[in-house]
Amino acid sequence: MSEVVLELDRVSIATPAPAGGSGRTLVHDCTLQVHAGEALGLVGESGSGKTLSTRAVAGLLPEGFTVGGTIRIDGDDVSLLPPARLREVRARRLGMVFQTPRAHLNPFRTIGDFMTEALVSVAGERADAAARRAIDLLDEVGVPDPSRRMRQRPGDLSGGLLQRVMIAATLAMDPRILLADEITTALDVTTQEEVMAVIADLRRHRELAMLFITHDLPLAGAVCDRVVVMNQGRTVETLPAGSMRAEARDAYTIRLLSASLPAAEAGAGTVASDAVAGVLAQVAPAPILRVDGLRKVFRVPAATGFGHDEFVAVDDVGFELPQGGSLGIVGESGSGKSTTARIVCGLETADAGTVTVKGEDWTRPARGARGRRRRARIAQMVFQDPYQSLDPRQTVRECLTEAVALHRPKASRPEVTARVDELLANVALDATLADRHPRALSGGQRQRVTIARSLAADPEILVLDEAVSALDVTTQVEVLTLLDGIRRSTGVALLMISHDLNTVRRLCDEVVVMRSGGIVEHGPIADVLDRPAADYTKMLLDSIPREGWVPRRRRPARTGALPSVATSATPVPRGGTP
Amino acid sequence: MSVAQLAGGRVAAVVRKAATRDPLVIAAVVVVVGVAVMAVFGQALAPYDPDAIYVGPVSAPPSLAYPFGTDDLGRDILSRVLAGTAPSVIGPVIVVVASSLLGAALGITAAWFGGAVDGIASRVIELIFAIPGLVLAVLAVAMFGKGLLAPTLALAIAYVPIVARLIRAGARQELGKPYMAALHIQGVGSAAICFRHLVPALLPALFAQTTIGFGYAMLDLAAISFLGLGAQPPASDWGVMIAGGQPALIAGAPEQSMFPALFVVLTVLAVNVLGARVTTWAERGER
Amino acid sequence: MNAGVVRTLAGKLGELALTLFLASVVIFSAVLLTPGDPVAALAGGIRPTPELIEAIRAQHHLDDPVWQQYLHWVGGVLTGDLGTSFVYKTDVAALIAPRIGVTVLLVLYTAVLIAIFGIGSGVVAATRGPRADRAVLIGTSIGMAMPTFVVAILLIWVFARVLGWFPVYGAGEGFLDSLYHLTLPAISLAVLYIAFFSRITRGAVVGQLHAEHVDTARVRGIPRSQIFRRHVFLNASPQILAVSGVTVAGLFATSAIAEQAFGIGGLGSLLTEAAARKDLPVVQVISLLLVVVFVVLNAVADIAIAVIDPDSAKPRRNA
Amino acid sequence: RDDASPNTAEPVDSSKLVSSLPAATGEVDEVTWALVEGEPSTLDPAGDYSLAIPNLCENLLQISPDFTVEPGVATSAEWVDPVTFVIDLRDDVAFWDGTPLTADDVAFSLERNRVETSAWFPAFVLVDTIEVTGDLQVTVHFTAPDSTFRDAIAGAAGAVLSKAFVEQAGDTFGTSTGGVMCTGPYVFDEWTPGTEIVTSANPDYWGGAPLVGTLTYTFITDGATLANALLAGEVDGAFNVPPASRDNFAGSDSGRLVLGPSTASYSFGPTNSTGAGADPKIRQALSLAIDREQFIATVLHGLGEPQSTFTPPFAWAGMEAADQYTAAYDELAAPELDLEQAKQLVEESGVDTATPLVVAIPAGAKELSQTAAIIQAAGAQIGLTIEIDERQPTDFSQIFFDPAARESIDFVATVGYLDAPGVLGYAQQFLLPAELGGFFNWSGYSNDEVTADLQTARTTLDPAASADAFIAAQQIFAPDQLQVTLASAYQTTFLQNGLTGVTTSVAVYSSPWALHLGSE
Ligand SMILES: Nc1ncnc2c1ncn2[C@@H]1O[C@H](COP(=O)(O)OP(=O)(O)OP(=O)(O)O)[C@@H](O)[C@H]1O
Ligand SMILES: Nc1ncnc2c1ncn2[C@@H]1O[C@H](COP(=O)(O)OP(=O)(O)OP(=O)(O)O)[C@@H](O)[C@H]1O
Ligand SMILES: [Mg+2]
Ligand SMILES: [Mg+2]
Repeated sequence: MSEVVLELDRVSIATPAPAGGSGRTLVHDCTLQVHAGEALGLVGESGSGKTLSTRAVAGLLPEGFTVGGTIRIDGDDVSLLPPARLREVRARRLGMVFQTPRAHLNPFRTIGDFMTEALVSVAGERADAAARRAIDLLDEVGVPDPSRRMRQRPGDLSGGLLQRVMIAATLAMDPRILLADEITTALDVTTQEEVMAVIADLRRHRELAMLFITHDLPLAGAVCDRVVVMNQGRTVETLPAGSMRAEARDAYTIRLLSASLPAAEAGAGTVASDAVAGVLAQVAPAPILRVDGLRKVFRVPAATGFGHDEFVAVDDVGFELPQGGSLGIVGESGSGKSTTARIVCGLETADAGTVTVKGEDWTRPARGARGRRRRARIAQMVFQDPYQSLDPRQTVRECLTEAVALHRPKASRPEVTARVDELLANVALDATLADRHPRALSGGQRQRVTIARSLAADPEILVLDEAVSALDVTTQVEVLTLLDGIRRSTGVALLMISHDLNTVRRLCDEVVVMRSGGIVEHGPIADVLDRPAADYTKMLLDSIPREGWVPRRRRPARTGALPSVATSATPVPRGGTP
Repeated sequence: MSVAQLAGGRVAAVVRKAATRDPLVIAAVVVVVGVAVMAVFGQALAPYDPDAIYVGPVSAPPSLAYPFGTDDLGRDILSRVLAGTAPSVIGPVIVVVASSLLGAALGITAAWFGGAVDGIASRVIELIFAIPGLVLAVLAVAMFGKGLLAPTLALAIAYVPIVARLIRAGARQELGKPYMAALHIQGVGSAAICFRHLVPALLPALFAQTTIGFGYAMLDLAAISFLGLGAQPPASDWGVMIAGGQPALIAGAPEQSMFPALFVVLTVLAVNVLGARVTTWAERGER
Repeated sequence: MNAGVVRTLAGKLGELALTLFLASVVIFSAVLLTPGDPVAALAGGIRPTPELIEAIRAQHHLDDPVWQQYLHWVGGVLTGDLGTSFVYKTDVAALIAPRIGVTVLLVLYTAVLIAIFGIGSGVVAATRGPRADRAVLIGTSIGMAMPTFVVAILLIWVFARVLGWFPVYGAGEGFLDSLYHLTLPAISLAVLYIAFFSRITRGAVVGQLHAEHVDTARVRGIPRSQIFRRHVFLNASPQILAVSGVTVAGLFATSAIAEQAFGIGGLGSLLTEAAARKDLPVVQVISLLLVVVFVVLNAVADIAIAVIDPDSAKPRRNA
Repeated sequence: RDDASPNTAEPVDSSKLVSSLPAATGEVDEVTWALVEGEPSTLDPAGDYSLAIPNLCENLLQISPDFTVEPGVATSAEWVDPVTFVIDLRDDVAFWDGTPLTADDVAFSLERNRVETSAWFPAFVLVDTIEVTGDLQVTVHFTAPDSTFRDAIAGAAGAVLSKAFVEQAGDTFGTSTGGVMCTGPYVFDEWTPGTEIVTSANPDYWGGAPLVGTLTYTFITDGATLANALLAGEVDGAFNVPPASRDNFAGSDSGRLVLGPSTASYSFGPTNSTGAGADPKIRQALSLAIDREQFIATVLHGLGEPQSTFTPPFAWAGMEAADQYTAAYDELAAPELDLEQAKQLVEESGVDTATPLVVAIPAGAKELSQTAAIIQAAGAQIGLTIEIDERQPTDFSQIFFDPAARESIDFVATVGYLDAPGVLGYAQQFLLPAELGGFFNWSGYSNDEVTADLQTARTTLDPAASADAFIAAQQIFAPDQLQVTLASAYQTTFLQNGLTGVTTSVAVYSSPWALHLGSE
């Protein structure tokens, strides 16, 4: 076997010790080796210690954290190196790329400054030479028009581009190994594919080793040579990527593998289809929700600095949601999915088009609390971030009591309590959690609370805006299963928004594919996902990592009229060409 | 549960929590409570009539009979400091209570309605903000003459934008959170959203700002009295006493200025410490 | 110049003009709201005869409609005719002009002290470990509770009675002598703000020290001092700048306290004196001047922030 | 803290008072003088009082430090018959701009003060006409003899201005932009409002050029600041320095505190013809309730002495009939402390003690604010509630000419002084009916005998006879305490070591006090 560029040997990490005590050990035993030119995947569910271990390698642990065991970079034991030398070793041999490139780039400095900083101050290159090299590197990772980008600041670039800039910058010092911590989690599938393709190219050309951290097993399987599984601060197993399903021995690994949603297995989706078919057979075809020619235009400050530009977020969108049915809206980030959902729920007013619910015109938001309450009994919404969706000052019980009392003003106190308990049971939440505040709950538990709250009104439509995207895979599956169960038992219609096709496939009968505000394709889920008509849908599907998946560069990076930061986690509206 | 109860309950809980963990907070609470007691019972606690002259020798140093000494008219400084607590504290209290209420109302209104309302409210806020508090107070004195009333009201107005900006920003942020949209979708009434969710969310920030504002108001009002524009001698206002003790200070009898000054500093310090801690605890609680 | 800065600049100019206009209306209306007849003040000190009253009313346009009086006043201010002092009976401009210099010098001196010691101690607190942090925290807590005038009289006491290193009266003559004379006043003004800036700086720097982009710089092996300069301090500076405009403008008002305590004939002491003597024309002009200073300094600070942080100029999406 | 108490209030031996310091012999480039009274609103001698004015604008006669009247710009100013007064001028006097002083200028200056709105009008009430009777002679014709006129023109009523300049300057005369044009030993150079007034030696002064090259006045009203400035040597001297800093001054290594005789006195008097203040019994009661020794010790730190009536003894110190006045003064009842009698007087007066009495004081004067506190405490001891109304200088001066401003107050407390010799100044203003010159007779005091005697005293040119008339009146009015006189205050002067030559008595208000200033 070729030489080892990075080795972690029984590494443990502990929090700072309080006076007289010892710190909490967060990582117990992390052992792994990355060979030259190899891509090693590090997988495991959230909180298993992947990030901490990587940060220990890069010397980025928070102050006071202690590291046990041995870390070797290119054979050098980092604990034995003098600080100056260690900094040098890290700077020259490691490249690190982070999950959120926007947060990891100084927003006040230009891309050029970022690219050349290390070249000048660590490698001692002259400024003009460094700038030329930076341009070459940007070009290499496929950043179009690199010399112009050099003068721009991170705020002017999309997330996908920024991630490339990050990668390009790490290449400046010609490192031996790339540490990549969830570098595509915040990107949508198509962008993820782009970035992964760039990395694959680089690794081929430069013989770059990579430690690739992710909780997305299919992705790890597709891009890595070997995969290390981590559980509760320990590395439990190392598997060859290609055959991990077959060779997995550890119970945890097996659970992890089965929890992920295998996309490629056609027919495995639509868990609900049988039941729904049954329901559908009985109901009249009259749709409960009907959306027609919806259009929404936002005014955004013009790029020139003066006046405003119009930005069309939703353009002529129309669909129907049958009673008890389920419709998914998919599309890349910024395609107008959320805006559509918000209009349906009356959080935004459409500029044109109609929203009809049970024959009633809902295009305008309801006036007054009573009107809103009446609509609330028909349509409810669940948001992406469960923590932000709950008032942090209310306990679970207070929150649910408020919701129940609102819709049953005449109910006595015991009746309300009984209903709250029923709701808790509906979402399979332990009653002991009811007196906790949201901060004391896990993400999955929080999302259950928000679902329970939305059920308090006994709605007929449930709008789910990326309701599971923020959760880790295992939890995602739990919540989706829960939603499916609720749908069966209550007959509520689901309008499900997601950029993740697998989620939609799991729950929906029909799907709408959106791009740049408009509808690209529309039809029954099986038709659209298995026999896509539109190129865009095909591309979306191809971008989903699966076994044997090879990321490809499909299109030039977006520099045109599309919103340039559409892929950021928190979209900053911007119109026109930057 | 009313907002006041809610606020009171929360603040009390947070203070309790803070005090048990932090001796500094206990000290601050002791000072604040002490000052409050002095403000209410100061006159009664005073060993001598605070305004009576020649109760002791003139400009005497501290002694058992006159723990803080006497001033240039033979008045007992301790008695005057005690009696001066109420006038020295009431002004700042009025300033912060009035500015907090007005500022919060303005900030919430601006954030809640947005659009033109926000535009107008923001203009008003910017306008008042552009006139420094001291200048507004001095202007008020020039208009209505000396005394504490005009500067107190002027400062109350001058402090409004500080609160309003803070609350407006906080309210906008809070209103932007999905849980507000969730409440809306639920059909919760506007008043309920505002008073049961929005206001409680803003209370810690408001409380912190109130304590900071109290300190600044106290310093500003004392400064106005020091400049001779506020409370007038022979009032036993702390600022007046500090100013009045200056000649004695230069003559080598610092107690006439220094004891009231000490009380100003201690009060502000204690309130600031409390405010800072409550903010920290509230922030930690939120996370 | 980038678009953000241009937009900030244009927006600021508009806001500036509007705020100044509104402020001038507010300040002007002070005369109208003041109880009592301005004639009495204008006649000040002599028994006014009916003819005199008539003359005064005519001379000061007191019989014109209010809006005309306002236009007259604003027009005067814009053309350098600042009105006549009730007390001194001279041109307000003549009263103000010789005093501006010393106040500006005092404020600048104070600002420099604040910048050096406030920002300096904030950086120390943020970067030199928990002990330094604790020490600075205690210092700033006390500093934040120290009224300017208490510091002033303490300094006078110490330097007049004990040390005698610095003068405790007057503004001196010539630049160096003025600096020497203004040292104690500047210190007394600065203490409160040093504490304030120390806190702000510490918060901003700590916030940036843990920012993720600083981690990036660290992995890349950028030297510490360079990281601090180019990534931590630079990024913390908008927060510091944001309070700088307000502070420096506020110093022009609070300088009154130091000027009074140290017997300096500056703008602030003129303002208090004029207020005490109900010399409204003087108070109005100085108030307006301070508002102008405030608005301009704040705009400058905002523009500086926009240069450093182009995003600050962009409205944020709030839903 | 030093062991020696910082609060010395030891009485001063009044025979050690100094009227002036020995004349200087050496030149000094620059002297900075602090004006405690603050910045003048004008340098026009008819407009405001300021200690800067006497060095700039001379009066016709000079008042020497011992308060005797001497020739000055006028070589002689004498009565030639009972209603004719002739003023002869020196022939070597010139204004700063070089134009010689003429009788025209003098007549103009006198006429300028002879208008009803002038503060100096009372001096001219008996004047019939003012006539230029020669290049250097002015003759004043009277409707009746006036025993006070000669002394009056030694004060600011006799200030000499340049006619041409005043007429040309118009409204701006006396202001910082207009300036003044006089004949005094110092020339007005520049007035930076709020900062300083700069004057310089008049090389052509008829009495010889002063030794100080530039005399600059700064304005420091705050007692503590003034003490700092003087002790730190930032300012070379000041009059009326705060008694509160007596010890600091006494202990100074760099300068000295000089005490001189003065006509200044602390007093308070009624402002209305109705209400408790107008009741002599209440005034007597308050007088009996205030301990003068304690007052002098606390407020004046020992730098003053008790005074029995409002006319201060130094007012007549330089007059011919001084002995007569002194004898009569000594016979007056000295103020005493008697709370029992005071309470009884309050009871007798029958006033409603529930209504508070308001005493007005000017804002910012520490001594008067202490005085008010003492009056308040005295009132409390005899069952009277007294409130203090601090008024701004402009509002306060309003009290003296606007009845409306007096309405809400019962007493006004002031420090008064007479800037020129003469005993009638206060008596006329407090006791005569308003139309006869009783400008400050707000309580409506009216006693025909007193009126007649005072009129006689004024219109009798024979000093002894005039004194007799005044003394007769004084015996009647003194017990009524039209002003409750609390104490007379010494003239206080602080001067840096090395400097000398200034006047240190109350004569500074009307004589060129810096004429002999210079180094020792
Ligand atoms: N600064 C910290 N202080 C205390 N605990 C921490 C800190 N950082 C991480 N932890 C804890 O250490 C554990 C491992 O965290 P780590 O971030 O390495 O997980 P991860 O595997 O990267 O998870 P994810 O997939 O969510 O990124 C978690 O339980 C986390 O709560
Ligand atoms: N209030 C607003 N003001 C301006 N632009 C907006 C506003 N709301 C949304 N947009 C823009 O409209 C476009 C569509 O936004 P929307 O949130 O509907 O996208 P999405 O499909 O939900 O994307 P994601 O998957 O990132 O949530 C985006 O480019 C967004 O920046
Ligand atoms: Mg992680
Ligand atoms: Mg969305």
